[in-house]
Amino acid sequence: MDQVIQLAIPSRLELLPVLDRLVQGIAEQMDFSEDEADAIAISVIEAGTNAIQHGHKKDASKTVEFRFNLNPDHLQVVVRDTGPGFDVDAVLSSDPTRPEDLMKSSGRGIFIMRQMMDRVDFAIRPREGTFVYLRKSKDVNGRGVAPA
Amino acid sequence: MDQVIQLAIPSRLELLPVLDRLVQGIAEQMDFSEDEADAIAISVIEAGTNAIQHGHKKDASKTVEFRFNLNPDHLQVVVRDTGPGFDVDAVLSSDPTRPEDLMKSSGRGIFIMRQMMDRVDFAIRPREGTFVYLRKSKDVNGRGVAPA
Amino acid sequence: MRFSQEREGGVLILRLEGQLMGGGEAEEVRDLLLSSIDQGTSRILLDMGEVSWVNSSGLGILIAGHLAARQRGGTMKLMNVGSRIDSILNVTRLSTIFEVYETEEEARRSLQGSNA
Amino acid sequence: MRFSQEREGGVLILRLEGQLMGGGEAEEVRDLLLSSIDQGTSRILLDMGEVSWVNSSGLGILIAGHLAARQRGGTMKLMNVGSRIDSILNVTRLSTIFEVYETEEEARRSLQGSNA
Ligand SMILES: Nc1ncnc2c1ncn2[C@@H]1O[C@H](COP(=O)(O)OP(=O)(O)O)[C@@H](O)[C@H]1O
Ligand SMILES: Nc1ncnc2c1ncn2[C@@H]1O[C@H](COP(=O)(O)OP(=O)(O)O)[C@@H](O)[C@H]1O
Repeated sequence: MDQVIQLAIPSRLELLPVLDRLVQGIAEQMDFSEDEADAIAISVIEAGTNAIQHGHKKDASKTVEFRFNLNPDHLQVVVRDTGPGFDVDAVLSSDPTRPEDLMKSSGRGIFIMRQMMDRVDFAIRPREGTFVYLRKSKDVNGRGVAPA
Repeated sequence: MDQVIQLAIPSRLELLPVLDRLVQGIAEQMDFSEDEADAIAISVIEAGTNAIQHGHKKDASKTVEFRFNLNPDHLQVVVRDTGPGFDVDAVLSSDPTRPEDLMKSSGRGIFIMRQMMDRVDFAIRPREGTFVYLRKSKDVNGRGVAPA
Repeated sequence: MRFSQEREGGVLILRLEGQLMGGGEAEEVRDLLLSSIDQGTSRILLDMGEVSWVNSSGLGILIAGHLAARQRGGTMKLMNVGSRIDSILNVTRLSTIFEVYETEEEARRSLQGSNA
Repeated sequence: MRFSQEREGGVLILRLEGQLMGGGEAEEVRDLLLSSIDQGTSRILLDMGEVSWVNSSGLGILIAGHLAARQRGGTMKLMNVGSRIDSILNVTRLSTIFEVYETEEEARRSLQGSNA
């Protein structure tokens, strides 16, 4: 309980760099490597982008919530919007790196999160909203960036 | 309403650098100059330090709240702890730059805030806690740092 | 996100700076790319040297530029790609699509040699 | 906040790095200063070159070191003070108390010349 940082921002894409700064600060505080910090930051930004764009349709009066659980061996981030959710299975079964999808201008956010983090889970809860759970462990093969 | 960023952190001094990062990000987003961003960041850090040290006696289970109101012409930051408050008038009437006080190892936080920000106000509210209001305007003689 | 543009020998050189993350100024980059291509400038060089960050929305902008240039028989190339952005291009396999040059000389030569 | 120490000719040179803001490692700096002085090293040079930030708690640590060194007939001096920290020292008038040197040579010379 004494290791939780919470952030709430209006649904404006312009605020993503602010989120980037905060996440980098938290990752640094937890002694993640620079590569790991980048991996975490981009994943949180992707989740935040989805919450703003898809969850809230950029309605700035709606708030996106971020909850950072700082544990000794891992960081867990929960990103919440109050939108209607989406068909998670359909998205997870698509692969934006297939040659025929490579030129699509969207559809890479969740893929990037899953490459960059150790775990990515979703929960769509009626009346509560859409929750994305991102988890990154420390040291354990410190893979901040997937091999080329 | 759609320009409010909220942050809540446990009462741990080790998290002040994370706060610094967030504040610098917000100041940058609002196009404050680097000097102004530094002035704002150090003031918010001083207010956060007081909330943690004096308000919550470093009890990490207690949460310090920061509310950033991003307005076109100014930033207002409200820092809240749930401690008992203090005698504001007594503190405001003391001046840590008097020669006889210069060597004191404490008592500079509020002075620094007042030098760095355009306005600093306090409210002690029974059952609600201690609120520090910090305000910094844009351009208007952009004084991020007082003259030597 | 800030940017500046130069034109040299039919090539548009766009120098980007900051975070290419969608929203606001990043959309201006998309508009500039598409309208320049529409007006006939289909050889484009993006200088990524000062870009600190690209997210999936930013990648979408790069892809839009790439496709539009190709449709006009031209091409869009990248140069000065830092390691952060390189890793995103690798993860998403977009590294197999974008031509990336190490130096400005090489990049210019390759574009000016082309007949687009 | 990280730090490393060197001793040369009776002078303790403490090189600080990061944010001197109280809590955790900043308190280690206070402890090191006070225990070194206690053990007789009262000529101290703080290298602030890599310090990005000092808040009022950090200033309290500097003052504690200054006072303890003086009590032992010694002195604590600063060098490589960046503009951010310089402005805090000015605002709080602590610039009138701390001796600040621009270069390491000057600072060392002034300390090694002294008889503390
Ligand atoms: N928070 C969300 N709320 C509603 N729909 C979402 C959310 N996150 C993702 N989605 C859906 O999943 C799809 C895939 O998301 P993503 O992989 O991030 O790619 P992109 O955002 O570029 O479409 C989106 O197009 C959207 O339909
Ligand atoms: N949030 C707070 N809760 C309780 N007391 C406070 C708070 N902020 C400041 N104070 C009181 O005001 C005094 C002066 O604060 P400040 O100028 O920041 O200097 P310092 O914190 O170094 O003592 C503190 O010593 C404390 O007694």
